Amino acid sequence: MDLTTRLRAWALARPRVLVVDPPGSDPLRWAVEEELDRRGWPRAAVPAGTDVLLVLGEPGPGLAAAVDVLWTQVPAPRHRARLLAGAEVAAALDAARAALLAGGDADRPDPEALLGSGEEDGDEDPGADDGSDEDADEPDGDHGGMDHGGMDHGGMEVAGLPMAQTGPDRDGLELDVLAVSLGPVLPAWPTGLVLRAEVQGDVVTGAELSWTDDPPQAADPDPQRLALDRLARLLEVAGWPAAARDARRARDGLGSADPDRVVAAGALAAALTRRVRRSRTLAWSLRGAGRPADEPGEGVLDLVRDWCAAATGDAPPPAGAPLDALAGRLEGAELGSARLLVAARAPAPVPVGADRG
Amino acid sequence: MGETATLADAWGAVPAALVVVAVALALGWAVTATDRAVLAGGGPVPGPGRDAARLLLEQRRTTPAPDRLLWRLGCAGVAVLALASWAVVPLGSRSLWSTSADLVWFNAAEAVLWAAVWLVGWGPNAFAALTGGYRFLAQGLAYELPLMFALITAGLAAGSLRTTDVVAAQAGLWFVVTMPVAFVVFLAAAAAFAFWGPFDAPAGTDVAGGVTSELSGVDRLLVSAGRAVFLGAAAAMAVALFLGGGAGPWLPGPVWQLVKTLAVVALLVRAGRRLPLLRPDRAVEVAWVVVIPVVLLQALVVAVLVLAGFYG
Amino acid sequence: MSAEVVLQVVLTVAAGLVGVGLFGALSQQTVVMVMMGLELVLNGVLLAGGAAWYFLAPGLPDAQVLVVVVLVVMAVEMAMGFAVTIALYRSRQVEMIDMAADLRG
Amino acid sequence: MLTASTGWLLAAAAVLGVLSVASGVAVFVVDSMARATFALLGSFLAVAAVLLALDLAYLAVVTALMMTIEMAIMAVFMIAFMMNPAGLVPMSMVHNTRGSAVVGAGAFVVLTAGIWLVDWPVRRTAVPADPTRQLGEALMGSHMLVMLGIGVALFATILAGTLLATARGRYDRFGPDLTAHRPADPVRGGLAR
Repeated sequence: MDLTTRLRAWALARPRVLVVDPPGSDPLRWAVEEELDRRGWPRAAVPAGTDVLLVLGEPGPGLAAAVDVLWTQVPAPRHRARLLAGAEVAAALDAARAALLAGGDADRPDPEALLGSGEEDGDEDPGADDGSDEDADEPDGDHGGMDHGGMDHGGMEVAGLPMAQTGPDRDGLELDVLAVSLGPVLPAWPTGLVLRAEVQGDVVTGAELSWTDDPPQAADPDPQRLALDRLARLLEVAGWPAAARDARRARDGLGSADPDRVVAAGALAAALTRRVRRSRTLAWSLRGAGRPADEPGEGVLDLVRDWCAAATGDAPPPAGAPLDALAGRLEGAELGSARLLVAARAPAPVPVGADRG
Repeated sequence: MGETATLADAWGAVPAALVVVAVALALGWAVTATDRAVLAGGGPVPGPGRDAARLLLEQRRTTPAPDRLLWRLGCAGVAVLALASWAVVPLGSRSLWSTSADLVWFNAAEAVLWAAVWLVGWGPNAFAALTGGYRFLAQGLAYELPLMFALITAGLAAGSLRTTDVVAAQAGLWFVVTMPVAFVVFLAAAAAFAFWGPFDAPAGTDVAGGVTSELSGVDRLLVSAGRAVFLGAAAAMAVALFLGGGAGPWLPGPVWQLVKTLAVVALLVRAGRRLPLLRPDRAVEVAWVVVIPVVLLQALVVAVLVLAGFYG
Repeated sequence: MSAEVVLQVVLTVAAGLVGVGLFGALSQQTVVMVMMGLELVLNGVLLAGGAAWYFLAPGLPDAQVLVVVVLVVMAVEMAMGFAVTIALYRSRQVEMIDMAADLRG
Repeated sequence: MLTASTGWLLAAAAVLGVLSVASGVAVFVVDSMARATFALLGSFLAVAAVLLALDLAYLAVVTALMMTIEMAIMAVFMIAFMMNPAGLVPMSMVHNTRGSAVVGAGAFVVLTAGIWLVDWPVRRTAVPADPTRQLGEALMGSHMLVMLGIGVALFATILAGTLLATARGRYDRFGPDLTAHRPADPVRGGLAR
């Protein structure tokens, strides 16, 4: 074993893992996350920061196509692995690391060829990115009012990407409207959920939510663990990683076979929810998020409290909102608020197209 | 001050610069390690050194139609400027380089860092990164003035903008005693400029990593190392400006300075990680409407004390 | 003699900046680009002011004060330029000088 | 007779000067607003470096500081008004190029001729030990009037700029009778007003 190999082994000893969990694979993901936390392997948030792409269970065709595109955005050295329900998590992770050390995957396409040039970029599955590149869909607003004289770039394309068009906005300035699609794999969001949005700067002006695939027939996991998991994701989107870590730990502990650990996890969940409920900073920071100024209705902060109640087993988890109603709430929200609201609402998977009315 | 010879004069420019860079990297490593240990909460801590090695092995990826020149410039700029801010941070009783406007130099390095981070967000031509860039601009604009006034307050009491003079002026009393507000504001604003902890919105989870979302390989290494080195520089600067530098009984100056700097790092990381993200659309208004007047009042108090001859 | 050459070189650079800036300010259509041209002219003045202080009268603060004034002029010009651009843009979606010509008298 | 320090200064001024003029030219040559903005910033930073070489540390870093902030804000304006995130669009937005070039070149020639023909005086005083202190004492003492003028001008700029740029006055925010409890802002700030 020469020095380079050893150095490589040392550097890649704790690879960053991007976990893709199709709807219905929550318990499997919890097992993976518990193992990752135990080993101190970081969880990747975006394909750019990923070493191992781990796909859980059986993704539907829509999500599978999205994962293929995601895979092209992962820098080498990299490895892509599948993990089916019932498989040994620790062994799978060890195998993934070994494959990564052995040089990663052979089919290593040049990202320049896949991403950098030309026409096929615009034809990528529009739902298939991580929020990292622009959707190829033309925004359907008319460009009638736009007169830029010599530099009219309406309908122009640069490198296969459409230019943004202008549209009216809340400040009375005709700012550019950009059509983006967020999902189906976004950190701390339900995987498989796609938000097609029109944005001006970071304000969402048009939103449409959909699922990539029909939902599977899945058994319902323990509601308290589910609530802790949703709370962990919500806290992560809210930018409180330390609290999210505690929520994950409590979730993992509750699923343990060791009764002492279960008791400790219950205490941790109680302490965590008390801390979250009492945090003035969180309340101040989230106040008004996801709720229009003069309208009643549950804002993100109320939902955080609902999840806290569910996480200690005192209440059932809040019901997921219908996608259309949720999408309507996103319009006019700042991107961060929109992300928080969807994470807090945790919409349940529904058959594709069933929610469109 | 008679003995304001710089490290560059004392040891030669190249060795002095190498020492300062080594100190900067070591402290940046310490900041990252502390941060991760606090975040891991007793679990295993992924080592920053291992991360750096892995990122060096990693391919640099690209995105459709990036502004590659500005992107790379931004990534390199973050690291270079973080190191540049170390040029005026005193090690012992000397800094690598000394001008008659050290405090403004530190502030200017931050301002240029601001532009570099914006470029990191702009360059990849991607939505999440650009949103992070917007957020960082708003944030930087709001915290720039509090930071400047906090720095100036220390300079005001010392009657000099030279960091070594500020350290020397605290022989009798540490400045933190008379300017606690400036001390806290300085650290908070520095955290905001390093988009770290509760000020992490430009690279937040809600925008999928924001400015860092498209970075891989060397680029990611440069930006994350730049952030850590800058936080370390801010901690060392806080010690020099408010905590008396290397002053202290029994131990030699450099040891005291190291101890204090590590204490500030630990304090900053623990306090910062206790808090959730301060969402910029709410925090920025507070910065403009509350923090700036409060820091100005702090400067006024110090100015009155100077006139009264309090600082000698 | 020697210092004089340095002064002349620096001043020539300043003249170059003024020339380029004038070209830009006169040739560009966009308000923001015109402002960039003006900024370049002022950049040249800034440099000339600094050189004048160092090479001609370092004992007097006047040249330094001049540089400060130039900096402030730049800031004011930029702030007002942006404000006018927003106002124009809001009222008629125009950010080009030619299109704002009907503002004349 | 070129002394060592003068030679060093000459080299620095020449290199940085070429850099600043080249960046200045690039502003009007590159085909992207973002690059134009940062080319201009490059020009400012090069000039700031020359000022640093001329012992004007304070003015140099203040130039870098102010201009960087200005350019970053300018970048946002450009994206908001004329570009979109997709970036690099070839563009040409010039009019009257020839006339402008003649004026620009003419100004340069006239100025340069003056610079090289004038018999510059030789300085009699030495560079002070602390130029920053010299400037500060002048602004707070003999040149106080300048300081006052700057202050008033900046204050007027803040007011005028805000007035021009904002679309909503207090009647929009608090209703026609100014009786609204809370302003009707699209985003509520952090002070819960």
